[in-house]
Amino acid sequence: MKRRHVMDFERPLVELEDKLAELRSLDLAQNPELASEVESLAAQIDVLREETYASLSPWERVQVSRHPDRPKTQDYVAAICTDVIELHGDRTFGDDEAILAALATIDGHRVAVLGHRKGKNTSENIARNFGMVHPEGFRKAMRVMRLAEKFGLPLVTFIDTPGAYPGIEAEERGQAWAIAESLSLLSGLRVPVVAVGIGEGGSGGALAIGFGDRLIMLENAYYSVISPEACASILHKDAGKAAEVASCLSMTATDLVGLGIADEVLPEPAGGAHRAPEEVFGAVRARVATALRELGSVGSDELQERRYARLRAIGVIGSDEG
Amino acid sequence: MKRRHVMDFERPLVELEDKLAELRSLDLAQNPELASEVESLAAQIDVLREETYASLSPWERVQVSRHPDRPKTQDYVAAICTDVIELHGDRTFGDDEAILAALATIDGHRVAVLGHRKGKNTSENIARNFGMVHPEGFRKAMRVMRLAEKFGLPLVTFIDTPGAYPGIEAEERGQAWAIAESLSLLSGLRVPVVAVGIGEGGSGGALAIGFGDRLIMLENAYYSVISPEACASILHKDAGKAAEVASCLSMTATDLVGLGIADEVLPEPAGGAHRAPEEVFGAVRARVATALRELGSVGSDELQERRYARLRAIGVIGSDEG
Amino acid sequence: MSISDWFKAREARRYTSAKGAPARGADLPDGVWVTCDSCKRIVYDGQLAENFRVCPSCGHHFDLTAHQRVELLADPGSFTEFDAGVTSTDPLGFVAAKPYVTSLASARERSGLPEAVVCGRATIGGHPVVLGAMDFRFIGASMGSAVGEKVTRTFEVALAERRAVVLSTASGGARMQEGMLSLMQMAKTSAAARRLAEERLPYLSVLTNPTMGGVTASFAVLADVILAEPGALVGFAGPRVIEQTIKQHLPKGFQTSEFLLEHGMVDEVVPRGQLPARVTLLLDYLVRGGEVA
Amino acid sequence: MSISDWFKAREARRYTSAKGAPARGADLPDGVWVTCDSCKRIVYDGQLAENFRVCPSCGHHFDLTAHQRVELLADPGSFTEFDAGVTSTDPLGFVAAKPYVTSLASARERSGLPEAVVCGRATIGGHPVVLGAMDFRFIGASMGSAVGEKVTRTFEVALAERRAVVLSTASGGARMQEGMLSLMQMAKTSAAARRLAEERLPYLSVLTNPTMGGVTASFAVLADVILAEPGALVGFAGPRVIEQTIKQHLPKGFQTSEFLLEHGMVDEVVPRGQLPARVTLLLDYLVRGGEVA
Ligand SMILES: [Zn+2]
Ligand SMILES: [Zn+2]
Repeated sequence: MKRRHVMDFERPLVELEDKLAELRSLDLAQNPELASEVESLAAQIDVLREETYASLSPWERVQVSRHPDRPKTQDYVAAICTDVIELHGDRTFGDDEAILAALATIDGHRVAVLGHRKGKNTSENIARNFGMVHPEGFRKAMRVMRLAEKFGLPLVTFIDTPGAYPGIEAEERGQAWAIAESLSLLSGLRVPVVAVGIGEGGSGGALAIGFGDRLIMLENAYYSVISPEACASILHKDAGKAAEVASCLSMTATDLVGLGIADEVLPEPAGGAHRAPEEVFGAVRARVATALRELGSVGSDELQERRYARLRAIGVIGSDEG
Repeated sequence: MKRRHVMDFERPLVELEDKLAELRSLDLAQNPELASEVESLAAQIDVLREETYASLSPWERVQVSRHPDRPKTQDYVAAICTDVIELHGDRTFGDDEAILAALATIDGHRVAVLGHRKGKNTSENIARNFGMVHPEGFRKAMRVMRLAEKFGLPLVTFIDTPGAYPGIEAEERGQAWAIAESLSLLSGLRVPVVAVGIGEGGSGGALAIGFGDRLIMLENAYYSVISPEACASILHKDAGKAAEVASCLSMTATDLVGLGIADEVLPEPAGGAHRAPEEVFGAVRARVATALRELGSVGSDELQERRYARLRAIGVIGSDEG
Repeated sequence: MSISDWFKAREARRYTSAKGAPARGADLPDGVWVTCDSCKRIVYDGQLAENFRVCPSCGHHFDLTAHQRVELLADPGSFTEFDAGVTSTDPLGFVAAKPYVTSLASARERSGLPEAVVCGRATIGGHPVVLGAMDFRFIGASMGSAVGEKVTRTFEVALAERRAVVLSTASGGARMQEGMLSLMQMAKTSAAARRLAEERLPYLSVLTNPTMGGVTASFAVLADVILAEPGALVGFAGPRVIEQTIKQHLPKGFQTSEFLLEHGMVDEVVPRGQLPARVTLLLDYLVRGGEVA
Repeated sequence: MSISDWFKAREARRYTSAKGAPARGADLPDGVWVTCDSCKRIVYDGQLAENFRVCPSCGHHFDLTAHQRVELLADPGSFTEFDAGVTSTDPLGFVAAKPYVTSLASARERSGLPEAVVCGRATIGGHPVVLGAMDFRFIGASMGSAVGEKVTRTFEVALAERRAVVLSTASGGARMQEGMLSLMQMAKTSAAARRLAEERLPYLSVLTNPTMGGVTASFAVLADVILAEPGALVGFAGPRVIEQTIKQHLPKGFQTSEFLLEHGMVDEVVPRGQLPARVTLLLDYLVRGGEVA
């Protein structure tokens, strides 16, 4: 059996759940009292879970966003898209599996889909570099953005990466150039762009495909200028202070709405998206479809103006101007 | 002293020239008769050279086009351009030295320049891969084509390559894709394009930057669908029959004008361009400047239509149509 | 079109589609056995025909003729050829080893085709397209003036009639017997493909075994989405030329469709049986765009 | 502007340009000696100043302040700063190790600048431009809301007034103390750069030591022509992060300008003394385009 991934903060909860499972596996027919106790325990657990997940700290949310069982881009595509055709390659160097690119249909809307793609096991994660994209991945994404624009297909992106890969070859092949060009292209794309933060939103590698006319954030997805660990090791010289730093970085879904960067927080079931993925898929499908419907009625010049204005407004500055 | 490169067909001529040089190095003050003989020999040599070069076979012209002393793209740029700024890199993989890309001024015309770049010695030739371009070279060229188009700079290209490099890495990085995209881009470029065949015009690697609104061919430059050697080894299973095949391939400057592909043949001095490069530079500068002036007055829509019509007309077909 | 529909359609057309000569090994009466080039097993030809000429043992894709390609891709009865009369001449009077005119004559006789590409109007999954298919039996489906002209017209007809283009490619490269006239067809076809692209009309290419040289390096890879059949050899320089240049053997699988997929050059490797459905679905996306279904 | 003109102009402005604090080592009276970071030789500061702050022994390019950059590039007397009042606040109330407000205050004090970038109208070789220069002394010239806003306005002013943009970059990356507000400046500045490009107005960037992270991965490399100073460190991920990830030492010269040139990422590595002439000549080409001289 696959070893379960238990996050620190949910350990008490998981211990109770295990106990409950054990009790439920017993034959309680002869013991109706115990049976009612079991149900009472179950109810207590539900309350505890609700409470735990209602008040997660930013750092705890980061843990949830990285949970290995958390639904990934490919799960969303499988669940909410039909008629999927995956597209491959950047036409210049390779096919980066850390980016999923496809033509797909969501609730009757024909779209192009882009997403960071993590693996579900070690071998997949090696092939997909744990969702950390190389320049050719961003270039594949750009190719598909241009294709989408050419044929009037709206773009739906799923954000889930620890960050763009920091490696020698990535630098050699122009990681910064690829990200910058993707930002530029995405900012000016003449089709609607709906971005969904489903897990990790690690810095420039996330942003390269991670903004548009709508940004929908799952409750436990994060989006950050830098990973809390890296931030802590720079500012505190101590990666162990990640939890503390996470609270400063304004990186949760709710923070992003507050900053005017994201449009809405999509609630997750208590326990995180992986506890009830179908529920989350349904909600994402509905929200994306709504966004596509709303944006579908906007002309492409107007769409461009609005997207620019949206970006333009982000930032908080002081001013000594007269 | 650098060893001279003597082509087979010019051997008798070179032997006479050597003799003449030897005679001229003698002190002939006491021997006026010999002095007049020397001058007579010089005149004979001139006649022989004229005759030899007036009737070169296609294969002999190929030899001239490959002569190591023949002026190369960088020589033309140095001689006929001012204010040269070389531009580097494809922004995705590397900087292929087999392509020279620059902003430059020719006779007052601000232009972008592209050319295949061979080396002048072994180490240069290794760095420049003997003028055989990899995909990143064509992608550098495309980047500069787009830059030229964006800022309304006409494009001047110099064709001099044995062909695109046939190697594992070139195939891995999409040699065919790079050439095809370059053909497409060049065909639709909204600025004037003047191409000059200065040496070897080897197949797709030449064509990728080797056509436009004008094609000026130096008298001994060739342009061919395949190298005579490769053609001979395919059709005759004998690369030694290259001379014979060269006569079939319609690859000389004159042939190209006859086929409606090139606009004009630019005569070379007897002995080839390397015998009097300044003369050739002057002629190329003048012809390119004239072409730029003529094309400068054409609107960009009209330019596009004419370039398409020009390409469209190339080919000879039979027709059983009613 | 589902695979079983295809079967039915194929059956219906078996005795009516007389135009295209059958592929190598297929010009034998039903009931004859052929040897698979790849696994060397003996395959019943009838079974091969039922299986889109894909070896039932190893999945090797046998060559198809241009008309078999059309039959595979076009909706039944929808294909109308045009420009069948555009043919090669011998503009250079080319003779090396043997006269070009002789090569042309024997190609015509062997293939039953006037030229190496067949082009026409058709529908695929109901979408109006211009469909072109190249036939390797015709001087290696090399591109001379006539092939370049027909491919160019394919793009031009599509542009004029606002159709999509679907091209099934196979080629040894430029047709050297037409010298520079052949090389220039690369620029001409690429220019035509660009005009189609500027009008945002879709172009899909299907790279089949082998697609090399000047055809790969021009219109074949300028498609919006590039599909390739499994195991097809696709590239610019031929393997032998590369081996001679680098003086070493090429890695296994070099220049195959699968190699190209890994190196980012094609969108998908599609087994032949799935091609009609794949092309149809792609056209659904690219023809209709963001229009809500 | 010739080098000797630059000397003269520099002399003329030496005692009038009070706004920008001098670079590290330069805030000493004339006649003081400084040690070269690279060759460790002792250099006379006056000589360094005459030499564009390039070490006369080894060619090492000393850091320049934003105002020294402006002085280097702009035609004498042509620069008029705008938006000097756009400054960083502390929107997140960020405290880690020390409060962001403290970092800001000390950066302001040390650099004498309100923010990490200085922007203004100027002419370069007579061409009207908007010129921006980043100053590494100000929290590593990291990009927060204010830097993002000023860079965005740089592009917008240029667009409105049909000027070219010249940006001299230096940065440690995004300013983490402003969290996601900083990250989004990458998209915002890139969007503004794109608008300039769509109007075909030229944009040149000069990458100086160091330019990393979110600044490299946004507006810095979206220029039409990218120049870099010799030996500048330029990249996305910092060398230490990469070493930690790959668990091995980086090759010598990794992420230097010269490395980037070889890998096709920059157009030219230009020694500082040649920068004004180079930028002028590039503007001649890109501003005037194909107009005959
Ligand atoms: Zn088989
Ligand atoms: Zn030094």
